[in-house]
Amino acid sequence: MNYALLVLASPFSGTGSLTAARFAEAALGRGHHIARVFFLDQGVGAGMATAVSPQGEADPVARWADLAARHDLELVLCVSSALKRGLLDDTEAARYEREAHTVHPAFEIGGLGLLVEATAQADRVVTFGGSA
Amino acid sequence: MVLHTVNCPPSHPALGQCLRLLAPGDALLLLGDGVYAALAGSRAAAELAASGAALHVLDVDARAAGVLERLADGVSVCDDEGFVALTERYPRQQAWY
Amino acid sequence: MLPDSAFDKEGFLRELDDWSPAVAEQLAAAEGIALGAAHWEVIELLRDYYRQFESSPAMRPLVKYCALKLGPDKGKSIYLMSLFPGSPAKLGSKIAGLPKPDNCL
Amino acid sequence: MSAPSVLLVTRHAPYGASLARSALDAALAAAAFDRPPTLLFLGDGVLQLLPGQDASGIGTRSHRRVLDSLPLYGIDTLYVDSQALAGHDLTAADLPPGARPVDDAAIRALLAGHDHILGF
Repeated sequence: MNYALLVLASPFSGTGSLTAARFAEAALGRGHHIARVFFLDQGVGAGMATAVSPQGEADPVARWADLAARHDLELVLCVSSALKRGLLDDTEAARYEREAHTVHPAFEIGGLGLLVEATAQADRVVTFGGSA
Repeated sequence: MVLHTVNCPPSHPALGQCLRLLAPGDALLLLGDGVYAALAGSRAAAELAASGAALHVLDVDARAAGVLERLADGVSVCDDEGFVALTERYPRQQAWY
Repeated sequence: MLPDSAFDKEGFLRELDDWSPAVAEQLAAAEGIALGAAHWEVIELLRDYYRQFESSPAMRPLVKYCALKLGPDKGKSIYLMSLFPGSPAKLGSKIAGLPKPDNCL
Repeated sequence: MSAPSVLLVTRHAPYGASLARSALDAALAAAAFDRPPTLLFLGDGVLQLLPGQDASGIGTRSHRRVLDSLPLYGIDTLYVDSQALAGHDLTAADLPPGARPVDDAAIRALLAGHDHILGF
């Protein structure tokens, strides 16, 4: 089946983001396709290239990036959620005249239309929230 | 048929909302802090049992919380593959958190 | 006339409070548009929309709002395209001094 | 194959967290792409509908004002958790024109009756 995942949970609090990453891996392992993983609200932290996790603990950013590299997964950060949290790629950094590029290259920044499109194409949509 | 995932502690109002909106034939998967609702003898576990829904906890979260050894009867333990299998069986999911 | 520094790289106003009809002329000129009465009607409408809904419209609600306020002849995307070519909601909002869209749509 | 139906559930008060805003942005985006979702305001989500909001003092948009633009996006009906309304002593008179209070049975039918659910 074709899955779309919506990740609202912060990777820096609670388990939601890592649960979503493990879910994605397990779904692929069962032969499913993942159309897109869309990160929205606090979820966009998953793409923060400058986050440093304590040694010996899970690194959610690396976990997602590794998953994307191995399975050619499309990981999209909602642009408005990303911008206000300081997540900028080259394009947005130029657009808003900021120095820092803080988005991990495994992720792209995109509009909510990409969530709409993935939802329209998917057989299954699974939302991963965190504690708000 | 709806798969309800609960990712908040039992005192959170979302659990009550989930319980009142469970339909016969729905399933419930406890994740994150949601796993405490599966503690044997707890009020939440009693309410879950009374709901008649198929009850599941995610293994890693239940183990992390120390709930795995004190699991209420009738709650089954599932791994990530089991979570995916639930989404195969239940075509839509409502996330409570 | 506002100095170049009042606009960002994409030509949007940095401070929305700087907007005035004269600034709208300046913004429009930078886009190669000479504002006529028909343009002003839509600019005022966009500013009304923003006052009423505290958000900038996407194309579809803009067309509907035009139909509602200006009548069915003007509530058409082809009409708005003729005034603000390309992307009327975005371009019109820019000239009307509404917040820069975050490209979410 | 026709497009799947989407139910968007929004359960949080408008200003305490960004989730209500994110949910609304998602609804507006879907509608702007001609796929208007069904909206369900559940639990504290019904507080998003309170009239008389003025968020200028906290430096943000008034959520209710943005909600009022939904009909222009083609979303005319807002389903509202009647039990939550009663819990906050709100009545239909407080709600926007398209609001339709629904009981638990109707909410269950909404949950089961859509192809996908986006849970905010």
